[in-house]
Amino acid sequence: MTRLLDIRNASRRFGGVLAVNDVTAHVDEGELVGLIGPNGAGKTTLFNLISGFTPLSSGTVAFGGRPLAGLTTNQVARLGMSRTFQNLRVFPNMTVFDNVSVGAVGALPQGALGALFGGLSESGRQRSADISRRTWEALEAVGLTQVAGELAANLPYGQRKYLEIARALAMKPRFLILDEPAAGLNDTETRDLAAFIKRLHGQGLTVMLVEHDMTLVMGICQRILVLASGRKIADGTPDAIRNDPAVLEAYLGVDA
Amino acid sequence: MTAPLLAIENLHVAMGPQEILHGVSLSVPEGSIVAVLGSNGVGKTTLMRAVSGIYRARQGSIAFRGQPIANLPAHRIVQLGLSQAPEGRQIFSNMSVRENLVLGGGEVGLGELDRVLGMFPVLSERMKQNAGSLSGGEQQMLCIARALMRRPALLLLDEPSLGLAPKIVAQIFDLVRRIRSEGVSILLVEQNARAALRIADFAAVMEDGRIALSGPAEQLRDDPRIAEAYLGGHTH
Amino acid sequence: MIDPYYLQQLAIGLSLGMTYALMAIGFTLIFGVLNVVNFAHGEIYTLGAFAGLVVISATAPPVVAVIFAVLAAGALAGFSLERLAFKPFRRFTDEASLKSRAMRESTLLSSLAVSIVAREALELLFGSQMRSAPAEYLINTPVRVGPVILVTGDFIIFGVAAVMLVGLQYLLTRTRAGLAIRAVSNNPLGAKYVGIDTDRTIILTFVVGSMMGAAAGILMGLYYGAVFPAMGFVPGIKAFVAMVMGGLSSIPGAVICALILGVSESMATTFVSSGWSDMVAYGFLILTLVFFPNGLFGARRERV
Amino acid sequence: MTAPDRRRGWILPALVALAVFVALPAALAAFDRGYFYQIANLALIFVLLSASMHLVTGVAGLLHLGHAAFYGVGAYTAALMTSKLGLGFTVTLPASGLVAAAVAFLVALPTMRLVSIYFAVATLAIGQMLYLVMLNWVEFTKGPNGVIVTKGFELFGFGLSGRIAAYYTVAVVVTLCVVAIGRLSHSYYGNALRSIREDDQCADAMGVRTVRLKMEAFTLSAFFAGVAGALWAHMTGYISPGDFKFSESILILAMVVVGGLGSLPGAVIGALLLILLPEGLRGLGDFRNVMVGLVMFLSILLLPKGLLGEVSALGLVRRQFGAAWRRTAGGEGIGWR
Amino acid sequence: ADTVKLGYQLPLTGDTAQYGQDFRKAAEIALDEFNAAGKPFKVEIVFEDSRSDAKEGTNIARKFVDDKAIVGVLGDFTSGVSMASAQVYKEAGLAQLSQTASHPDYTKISKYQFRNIATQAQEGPYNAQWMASKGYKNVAVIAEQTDWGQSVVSGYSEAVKAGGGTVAFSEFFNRGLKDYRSLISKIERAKPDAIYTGFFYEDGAQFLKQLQQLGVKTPVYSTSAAYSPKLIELAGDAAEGVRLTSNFLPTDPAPNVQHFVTEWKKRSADAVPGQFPAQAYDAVRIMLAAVEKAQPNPTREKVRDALAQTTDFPGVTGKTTFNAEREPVKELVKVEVKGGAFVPVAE
Ligand SMILES: Nc1ncnc2c1ncn2[C@@H]1O[C@H](COP(=O)(O)OP(=O)(O)OP(=O)(O)O)[C@@H](O)[C@H]1O
Ligand SMILES: Nc1ncnc2c1ncn2[C@@H]1O[C@H](COP(=O)(O)OP(=O)(O)OP(=O)(O)O)[C@@H](O)[C@H]1O
Ligand SMILES: [Mg+2]
Ligand SMILES: [Mg+2]
Repeated sequence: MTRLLDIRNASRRFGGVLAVNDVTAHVDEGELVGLIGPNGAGKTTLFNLISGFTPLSSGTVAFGGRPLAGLTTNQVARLGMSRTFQNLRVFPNMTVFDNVSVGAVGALPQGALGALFGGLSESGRQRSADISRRTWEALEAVGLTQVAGELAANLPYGQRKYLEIARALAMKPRFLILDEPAAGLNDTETRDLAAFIKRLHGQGLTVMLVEHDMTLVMGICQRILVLASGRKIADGTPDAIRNDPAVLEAYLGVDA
Repeated sequence: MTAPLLAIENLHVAMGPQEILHGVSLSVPEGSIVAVLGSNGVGKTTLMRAVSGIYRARQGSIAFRGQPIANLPAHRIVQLGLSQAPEGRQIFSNMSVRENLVLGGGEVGLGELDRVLGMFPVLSERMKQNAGSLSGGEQQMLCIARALMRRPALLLLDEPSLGLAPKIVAQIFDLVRRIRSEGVSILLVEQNARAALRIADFAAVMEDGRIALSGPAEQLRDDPRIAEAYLGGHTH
Repeated sequence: MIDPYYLQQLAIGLSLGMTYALMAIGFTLIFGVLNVVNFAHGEIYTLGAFAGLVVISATAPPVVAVIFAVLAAGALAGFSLERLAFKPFRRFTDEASLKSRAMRESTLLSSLAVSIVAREALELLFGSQMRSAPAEYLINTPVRVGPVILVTGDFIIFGVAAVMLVGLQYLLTRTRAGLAIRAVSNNPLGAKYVGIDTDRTIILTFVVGSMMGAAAGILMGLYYGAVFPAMGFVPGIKAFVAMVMGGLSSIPGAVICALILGVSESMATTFVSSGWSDMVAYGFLILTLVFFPNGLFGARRERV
Repeated sequence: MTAPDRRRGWILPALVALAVFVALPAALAAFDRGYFYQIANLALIFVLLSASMHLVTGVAGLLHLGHAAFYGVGAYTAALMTSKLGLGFTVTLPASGLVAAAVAFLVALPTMRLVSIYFAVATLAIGQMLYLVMLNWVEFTKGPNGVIVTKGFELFGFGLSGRIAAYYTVAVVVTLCVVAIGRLSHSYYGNALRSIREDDQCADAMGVRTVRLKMEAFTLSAFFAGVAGALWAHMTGYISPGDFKFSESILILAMVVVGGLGSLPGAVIGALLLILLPEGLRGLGDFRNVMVGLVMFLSILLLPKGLLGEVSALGLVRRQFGAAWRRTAGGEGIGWR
Repeated sequence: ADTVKLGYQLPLTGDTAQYGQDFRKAAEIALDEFNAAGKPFKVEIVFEDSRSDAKEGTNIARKFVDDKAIVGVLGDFTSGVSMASAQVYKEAGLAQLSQTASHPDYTKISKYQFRNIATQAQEGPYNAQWMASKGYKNVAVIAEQTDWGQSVVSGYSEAVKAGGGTVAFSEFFNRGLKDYRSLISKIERAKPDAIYTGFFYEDGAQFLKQLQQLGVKTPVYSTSAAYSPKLIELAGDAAEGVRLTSNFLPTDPAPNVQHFVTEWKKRSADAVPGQFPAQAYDAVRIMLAAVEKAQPNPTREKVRDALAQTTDFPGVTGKTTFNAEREPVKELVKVEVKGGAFVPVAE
């Protein structure tokens, strides 16, 4: 298996807080990895480091063998890494279709000239058609085709979650990062989501997710990383993690 | 028990042309925990906002301690002793944790500060930090803490466990019980139906802007319909 | 020993900067709460000057009375402005509106429209020519301080600006009302949940900010001895620039940047030419923003 | 799409084209009033200005407070090329756009990382600085003396001096530009710009090159403003810095907002309204500007999303201008072309 | 025809409305007199508001051109708008007489452009000579950054140099500048014998007041554009000693001047008219005279020709003659502010 994401000694400091402290971890191609840890452990910060939102204080992150230092967020994204956000960030005043198409056009940029004269050339038409096809495919994957024409602001919460995922999928990423995808969903909905993520993974997508819902994490992840106070305290299979005393102490609580 | 602390009768709420609540009736007896369950988008948050006076009722009444509050402005309702830890947290991200708590105290002041910090020790370490830089879970705690600063008679919690670590979720539910034991009644909206039903005295299930089912919590816990729809299918 | 000429130019620059600062203070206060550009602040300033002038020419009262009249006019103007141009747009609570850019910018245009109407009305009422107050009210008697010459107004403006600044800082950080203002500016919905009367807080902010604007107007009117309907335009732009350069939310930052603008203008006149002086001021602004994209004293963008 | 659909999709564009190129000129010719031609041309020029600002302010959501300066750069380019080099409209028209775009590109390099109000103030400063250059660089721009533009409209040396010819020149240029702006804003490219407006950080995470797109939008809008400047210069025959001051930027901004931020048809309507209204109200004498202010106020009060808001405008464009996509997927979905 | 129409484009609203409003008042005085004089025809003036905006100015110009009854046009106020409108009048062949347009190229646009303001080609040398006669050899000159200001500086500087003097300091400021103190300190550093200034009364008042604040005693000279009672009203005693040229003296006992001053006072709460209203008054009367000369059937071309023949027109600003370039030749007088009033000086 090839190593897709390689994090070495990554640290990030905010003023006095060491949000991520000397973390070394990796994700292999085709894995489904969970990242858990107490609130404030630095999970979101680690995602931000990986996806180029926040610069590293020290250490390195490499994606597909390529160091990410100095790359902007969108460059990282175009390498094939897409993400969702902990607090939902859809584009509220755009339609569902247009929301998702942003993911597609991010991966297959249409320039100003393409927009102006694309209709005149075969390749320009092809590109538009590709973007459109990707958009529809992503919408179909999450089952939002029926509401493609709605404003995103008018969608209920649950559909917005899927919309965010669809937007990320429209990029056809190699690596998908989900920050708390099940937050705010009830058990039934969470179960559907788990099945959905598993299906994506089954189609060959590498996934890393942060989640506090243990049934979901334990149920679908092949491997789990645990952060606490910025440090990695465990890395192993769900069974190993479930019984790791350090994890029990820091995160799961004794009665979990 | 006499008249309930909070009584909602036939509440209708609309956003623009679209009606979201179509006649909700619900009451919270003094000293109890009432849980409201329901899938996404059925109108739970809308109900909570209507109670807090953020949204206007189109029709129906809301009474708090027998006093109608449906047409009071939001700040008056808070002053009557009805606090909410809202969905989306709505903390003051550019202000310090301390200032957030001070604001929560309002005219009541800082009398509750020590007790609240006792419940959330993490916060006392971050008093000077900007609330916006807290992690998601820390923000959630701040949000609840802020609502408690006024020592409300009725606390409205909109998905308090959202985004919290399992250990903290357990703590939060413990805390909810403890808050109740200190004489605060609680109206709780929760996705974590199992945990909610465990601590609640009464529960109601919302479907599409209406109350579909309601009754004592233990009764609903055993209701197969609930198990099917919200507890992931397998009864415990 | 420094050439007194340069000291004089520096002093002039600082005094010019002070005049911008005077306006920037009220402007920043209002902007901070609503996060919209209030195009009508310049008209409040003008209105303050005219109110003072009308009172002076009607009854020639003592200065204190003039100040009270101006403050009252400013308060009234701020109140009406808020009701007319801002309040109506808070009636939309559905999410699509709350998050729509068009809705957010609508107050920009409504305040612009109100400012157009106000300015044109002032013009119809008073004509567009420049007016001056009687000499005994003017505050431009020369004062020699060492090698430089200033006027009494410079000291008065400095004093008033300092009082405003300190007073506002006190209000915003130490009082409940000030805390409420900051809370509303940070998160209006959150403010409702903690029992803040947001409507009243916003009005209060407008009233206080506009009183400061109106006071600035009459002070500047008496300082330059010139009151006319378009007088708010240039200081309005400069105050806006100073506010943004300072980082929007920081009133002391706006004051410091106003001083920087004033000094850079006077230095540009000294070393280049008067015609190009604004060029230097704007160049400074761009340079500042290139290195400090959130202004000199601005908060960083919120975390993702 | 089925055949009848496609046919219906052409009705509105055809009507608009008919109005601009047949009905209006016919009406103008029937009245034979130079005044009407003047107003029509002026309105068209401001339609272009407003549409070009729509690209930056409406679609990409960047408050632009210095647009008039690029209009001025275009006008000065045309005027100086005519008066100093003796070149004609055929050359000056594209040159004006290109020079304005080049200037915009240069000033955009350091400033396009800025967001929200910081961006707005940077554009204000840029606009003011360009204005000061026009005013104070007397040796080159003739400063406040302005420039007399000795040549009117022409095409490869053929004069287009009659009223109808001049009208058609302006109408053709403006229509082409507005169609181009329409293609830019109603395409996947436009969606990428819109995503910057909605949430630039999130757009960035989707692989959208936000800074570059902002530069492009800014530069392109300056190009179209420059073209509008050339039209104005050749139309009036004399330009001076006063034509391009801050208040013009605000006027253009007001057009975009009154019409509806994010809506191209709205920007067009806004421009027409704010050019025609003050002329129409001349009868009110000294009160007319108060009335203009009041109308602006009422329109935004009653229609805070603009006369033709983005959502309805996008629906309209999608239905009528062929860039439609099917609501229900099922088969092969169609997207922006 | 029994009614002849004239057009007058001028700023009645906006930042320069104070000038346009004065022009309209002056024009109405002239028109009322004319129509009351029992002529066989009446004249009507159509006033249109240009806001000092070139867009509106050209719109108005087209409108006037369309109105076939209009045989002559007055205005605009600023040169920019006058120049832009002139392109329209040139094409249509309609005579345009501006009371203030001072752009050097204005009358070069076509044979239809006339103006009734002393040009700086005349005023500059006149003042340079006056100052030289006082022994001021080393002078400073400042002017507003407008086309007019440009002509002030060039007209004057050339004359100074030709007369053997030196211009120690020369700079432009942006119109409406409020704070001149930096500029004043800078001028003083050049140690000129006197300062020549090109400004209107608003800027002038600010400049003079701040000159006084900084304790500067250098003599100040200015042009007729600053000649307005409002200069003294606004600047107070800071205006004392300022010397400037003019061609209108409200104190002039000549009956036509006194008649105008009385009429003006009647219509403006006893205020005394300044240079600009007087120029507007004369411009309208010159135009009316041309219309009368073009009777019985005045056409645009006839009115233009009649205007071009204007010789020694006896106006309140002295006699006006249009030369071949349609430029006025005016008689200038020297004035000094003394005891809060403009007093003619004979030197
Ligand atoms: N921009 C910032 N400035 C200051 N402190 C920050 C900043 N961003 C994060 N932190 C701090 O870093 C720590 C880690 O935050 P992070 O959001 O990564 O936690 P998390 O593991 O995602 O928690 P949660 O599960 O609650 O979302 C927190 O204590 C937070 O307060
Ligand atoms: N401000 C608003 N504007 C428009 N529609 C709204 C608004 N608030 C809520 N809605 C709509 O009302 C319905 C109910 O929303 P509400 O937030 O009350 O649901 P909820 O039960 O709290 O869901 P969740 O579990 O996702 O929090 C949803 O369809 C939502 O889209
Ligand atoms: Mg997190
Ligand atoms: Mg909810």
